[in-house]
Amino acid sequence: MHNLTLGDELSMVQDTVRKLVQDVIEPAALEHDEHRRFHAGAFEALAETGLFGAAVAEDDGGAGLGLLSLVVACEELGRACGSSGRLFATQAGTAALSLAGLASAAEVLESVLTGEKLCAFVGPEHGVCAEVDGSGAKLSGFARYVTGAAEAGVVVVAASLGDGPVLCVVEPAAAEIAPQDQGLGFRASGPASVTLDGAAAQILASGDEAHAAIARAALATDVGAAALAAGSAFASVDLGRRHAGERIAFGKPLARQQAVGHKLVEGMRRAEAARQLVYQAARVADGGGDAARLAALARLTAVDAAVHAADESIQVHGGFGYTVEYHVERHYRDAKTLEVLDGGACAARDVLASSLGSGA
Amino acid sequence: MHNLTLGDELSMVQDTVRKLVQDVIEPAALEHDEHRRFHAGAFEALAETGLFGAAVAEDDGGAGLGLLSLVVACEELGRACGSSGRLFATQAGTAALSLAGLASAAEVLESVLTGEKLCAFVGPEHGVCAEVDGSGAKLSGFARYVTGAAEAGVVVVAASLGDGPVLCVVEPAAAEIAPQDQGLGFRASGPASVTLDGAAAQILASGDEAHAAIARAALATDVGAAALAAGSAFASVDLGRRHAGERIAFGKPLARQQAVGHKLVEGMRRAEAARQLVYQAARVADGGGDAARLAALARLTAVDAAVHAADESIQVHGGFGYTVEYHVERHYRDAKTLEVLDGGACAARDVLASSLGSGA
Amino acid sequence: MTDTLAGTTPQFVDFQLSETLTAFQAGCREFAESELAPHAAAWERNHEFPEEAIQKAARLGYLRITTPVEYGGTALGNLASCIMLEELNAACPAAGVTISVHNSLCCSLLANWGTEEQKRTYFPKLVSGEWLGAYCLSEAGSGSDAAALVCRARDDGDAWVLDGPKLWITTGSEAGLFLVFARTGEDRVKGISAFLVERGDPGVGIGKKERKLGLTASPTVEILLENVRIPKDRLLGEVGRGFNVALDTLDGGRLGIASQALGIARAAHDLIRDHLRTQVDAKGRSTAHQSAQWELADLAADIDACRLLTWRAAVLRDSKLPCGAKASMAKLKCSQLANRAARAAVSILGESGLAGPAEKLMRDARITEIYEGATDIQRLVIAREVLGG
Amino acid sequence: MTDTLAGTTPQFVDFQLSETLTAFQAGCREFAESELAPHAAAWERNHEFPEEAIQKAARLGYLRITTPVEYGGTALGNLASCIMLEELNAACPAAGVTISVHNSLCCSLLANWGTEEQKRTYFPKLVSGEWLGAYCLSEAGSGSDAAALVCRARDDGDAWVLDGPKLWITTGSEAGLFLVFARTGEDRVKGISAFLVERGDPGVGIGKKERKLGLTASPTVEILLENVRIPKDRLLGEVGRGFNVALDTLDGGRLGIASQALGIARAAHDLIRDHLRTQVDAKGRSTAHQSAQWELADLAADIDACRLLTWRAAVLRDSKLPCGAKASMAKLKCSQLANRAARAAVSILGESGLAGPAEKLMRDARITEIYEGATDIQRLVIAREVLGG
Repeated sequence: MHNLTLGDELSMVQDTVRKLVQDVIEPAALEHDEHRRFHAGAFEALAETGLFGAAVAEDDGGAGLGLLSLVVACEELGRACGSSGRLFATQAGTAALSLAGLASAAEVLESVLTGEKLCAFVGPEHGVCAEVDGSGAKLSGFARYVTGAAEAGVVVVAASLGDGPVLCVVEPAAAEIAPQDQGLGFRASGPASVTLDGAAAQILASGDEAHAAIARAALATDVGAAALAAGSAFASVDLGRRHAGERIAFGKPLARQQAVGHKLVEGMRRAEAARQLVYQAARVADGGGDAARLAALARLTAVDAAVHAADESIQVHGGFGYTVEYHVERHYRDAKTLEVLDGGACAARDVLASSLGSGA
Repeated sequence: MHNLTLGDELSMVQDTVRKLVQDVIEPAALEHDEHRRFHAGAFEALAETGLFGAAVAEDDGGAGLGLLSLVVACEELGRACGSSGRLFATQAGTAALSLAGLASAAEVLESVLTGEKLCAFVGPEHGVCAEVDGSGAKLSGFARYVTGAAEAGVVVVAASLGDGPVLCVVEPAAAEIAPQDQGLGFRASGPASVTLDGAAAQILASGDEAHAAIARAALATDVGAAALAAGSAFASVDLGRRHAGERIAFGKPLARQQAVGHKLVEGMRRAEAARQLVYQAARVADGGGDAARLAALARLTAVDAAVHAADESIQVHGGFGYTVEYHVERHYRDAKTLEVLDGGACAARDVLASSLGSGA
Repeated sequence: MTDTLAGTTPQFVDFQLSETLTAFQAGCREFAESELAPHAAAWERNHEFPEEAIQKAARLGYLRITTPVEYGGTALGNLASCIMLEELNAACPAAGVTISVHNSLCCSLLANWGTEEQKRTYFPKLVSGEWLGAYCLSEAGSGSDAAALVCRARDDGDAWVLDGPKLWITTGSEAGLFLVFARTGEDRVKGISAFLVERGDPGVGIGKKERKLGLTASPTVEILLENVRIPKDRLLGEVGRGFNVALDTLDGGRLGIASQALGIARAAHDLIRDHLRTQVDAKGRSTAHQSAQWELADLAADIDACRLLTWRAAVLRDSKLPCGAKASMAKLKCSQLANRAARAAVSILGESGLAGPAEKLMRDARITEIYEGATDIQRLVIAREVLGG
Repeated sequence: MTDTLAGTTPQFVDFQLSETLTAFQAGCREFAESELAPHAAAWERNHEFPEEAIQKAARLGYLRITTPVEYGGTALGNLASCIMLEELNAACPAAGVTISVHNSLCCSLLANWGTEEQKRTYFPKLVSGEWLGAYCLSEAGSGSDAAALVCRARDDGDAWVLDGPKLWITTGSEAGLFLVFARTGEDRVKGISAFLVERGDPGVGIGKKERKLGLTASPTVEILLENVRIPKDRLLGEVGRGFNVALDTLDGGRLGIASQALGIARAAHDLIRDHLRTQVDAKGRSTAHQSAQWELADLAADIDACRLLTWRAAVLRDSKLPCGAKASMAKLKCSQLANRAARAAVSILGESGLAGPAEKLMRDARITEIYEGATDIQRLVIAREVLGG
């Protein structure tokens, strides 16, 4: 039904990702997650599709398909593998869109769009501080559970320099990167802590330009996360529905228990609400509007939906749901992780509360 | 922000309703509700705008603006006065759209579109039975809390005749109509019970034609209810925000309590999700797609949002919220009433559960 | 029923009420079912204060339950009070709150802070129900933030002169005695004193009556105090201790509303249960929707849990142990539950729930999360205790 | 600690534990904090069964708590068991479930259904911890619907021959004694019998080990039974009464998991509390987010309420009173609370909650809503009781 509103190009994006998911990503998702092993194959395959540039303007070397393309791709990835999805959202969304349009970032951007380098992004919520150092800067700060950092070829950092923001790029070797392989979710995404102890950095943007770049990153991060979570929520509902249709208890399929049906409906309801919000956020942004508020609402809605749908799907699965083979426990962990990353849901609510009145 | 996606005609609908709300409906909403008095002025003023035909095709004597026009109008009405909104949604949505396109209903339809007659609608959930009686039918059954029935000039009934559906029209005099003036919500909408004890009726449609007419009514009912509820949810958030901005407690505005801000954000989040769902449902329907599932999801989401937002807004208002002058208690009652009417949320979930798999 | 239960023999052993309390509970329920339940809807519809029923309650001793024996009370204590209030409120929350305010806000303060003369003067009228008590703390500008009150009490030599309106006074239009908190100094907290004001004192008037979502048979009014001149001996407690007097009511008041909420929740649960019991097939098996049965099960569990929370706090209070956070837990959880249960009753009863007892429960329940400390205030109390701050 | 508490003197008076139980609780907490808490994360990471700690627990008598005194048990009863399990599970749910299954599923069934000879044979090994007990009811096709089991027990003259795999057996790979439910007839319910199977019986094998979201230090395995030939006297109870034997574990098992969930919820609450306590300004005032403080307050109230529900059911069971619906209420509410509390801990601790004790609690908690009767099964039990069906 949703395809009614997707044009040819976005449908192609969807088809491309679906095929990749089917052939490369989904079959290996469980194994990489269970062994907390970076899913390099997924990243490489995604790089080959060229989709890291889908949302970037043509002038900046991208395909110019807007945030909607990020939404379409992330929803598909979120259905199958949160780790690959989170890597994609960071590379094609957060990193690519923050860098796009910055004259001094052209080289880094190209390595991001081609996938030559995996880009980790340290957001402003980590409070990294910059000091001017010659023509560059020195960065100090600490960030936990940074997606892809364990495997990064380049690290982009949103830092503050005095009162203002700066966007910097750091070589991984200049930072102390410690893989966090005991974490809750996105276990195949190479999460790591990043310690910056006077690390040498190149300043890509400062002042208004940095402010805008960081805002683009934040928007893309929220939209990507919301789409991943919406996809995850739909996947949890689908897994639950399939199990409930097959599993017989008390002489009939589980699905015919009203309580089971209602659980699945509630998951679907929330997933659909999240999807509509994230599509609207992307449409508004692509139309030139300010979509920050809608994107934040979409993310909150989608992450709640994903945690809820996975939780209920586990319950529908019974004991099976507690085991890794049925995938829903992975959705449960990844969804909850998405709630915490990038500053977390509480901070997002604070921001929305302070701007109450600008919306509606 | 939303107006970005409204065309000129829908913006005109919105402006018309807004003006009417401001001049006629809102100033009198509290009083009519409190005294459980039918809000005749609102109905007449709405009739004069010609908007009862907004969603009806031009061939059928309407303005051809589609369900989106119903959504736009109902959201505005829902912000101000649930009773007027519910009357409008029944007249311009449920009744008008069920009748539109039925050759034998042309006369009734005209009286509905002009507002010459207020039309009450007894939906299929009441299980009214029809028997053929000469060229017409006799109807037997009982329906509670039918919107507008106490003031109806005509009653349309979705009944069953043997195995199949029929759509009938009954003169109010042929039914036993008892005003229900002690009910929870929509107190100014003339709710009444309708007893049909072999009441003489004209059959407007039967078989597939009736099935389609009743499906149109159901879709319009859900879309209208969802839009009313979304509007109500936004209104509750707005009322709470205004109060929290003005009310000082412990030396600062209530709005600066994090818990208060988060309550309002959560209300806004749910309201926005509901709005996006109902707009999408209307867009899909207006594009010729099957929107029943989306409309049902939208209604569930919107009604939950409205009940929740009113509940939290009452809490933000403290003791003030428990009194009628602050309006939120009325939103609380009306929203909950909307959850129960037209078959109720539980039945909607049953239908969605039985069709799981057709969506997503 | 005249023996003092509190602090002597155990009231609650191995999760069973003592025999005395079990019998007391049965008596309360009988009164509620025969004298309140049949009339509650009509009182509500007509916005009619249930005066006669309150007088009957007085004759059964329900208006003297927190009053010491030496002043004509039964001093049954907090657990008995909670038991009684659950029963009364399950039938009629308007009567319930009237009695709760009378006992836990008015009589218990007089007992704890009054002079011997004040007690001898007022208790005879209060325990007999001749006078009902009202509690005048809130003002237009001070709700949760009670210390923000501005009503003035001026020392005029041989008298105090009180001036300034009080808002949201439960039973205000029906009461004979008002506990009034007024400002005797500038200090936000230490500038507040408490006074005993009689209905007949010149300058006392009834202002605006609130038009409310529910509890319409319990009048909530503005009390106008216009240069009300009262003798010096009407001061309750010491000058500047008014806020302490007010704080002294918190736990008892919260337990009263927790019990009210519990009664409402139970009534909603029973409505749902009775509705579902009618849904059986020819073999007597339930055909009730699973979703409705599950909701009923959840409510049953929560009602039991909330009752245990409430009774625990009451027993602690009867034992003179600190129970502030525990009373807040009871108020917090019971009031939320009452609202959830009443809304569930409306949903499950469907269109027949829109005009009948379910919708009244939903409207009545809503106030329990607001008065006697709104939900967030209860959370604040609990969080402070847990964090040790 | 060897005196029997159950059914003699009151255990719980005016919401206070008896002195004996208060001391017992302190002992359990000390053991949990010193012997379990420091190692729980490593056991979990390495999927390592905490064998040594379980042996220490055995030496403290924790594996004999439901066993009659005449067979070497302490027979402390259900309330004591709940107190103990809350403490152990707050530190290590893997150890907690091992001990819960051993006591409430294995030892209590042997006590209730075993012959004198069976008790004399097995209790010495069980109370000492030499053998751990496992409970083999579930199969691939029968979870909540236990009566759908297909594992066969064939009467072969002087022996029973058991055949068919059992799934999701807690402690299966570590146990010495298995209570096995198998089909001896076609009747869905009356065709089930219970048997005592030893780890060393030929044909008993350990199958697939489950890879789980949490509780990774508690092995959950398939138990393969391939033509396992056991003497006739290994039948537990009578032929065809197996389902009754299984039902007999319900209340005890549910109270065990309710207590496990309570321990997890409390651990999550304590994590949040300790985290927020670090957030103070220079004057020592809390700077913790209001939203986090409110969550903490809600959890504190719910934990108290859930504990009271659990203890009530345990005391009823100790008094040999019906407690089925009340045990289900405890299991229902505690398991939901454990999940909510653990998720809240992850949210409030933020990125530091993603890799540390909070996320482990979240993963461990999830099973409590599933095993020993999934949430909807508890609702079914309660609804039936309320509706009287």
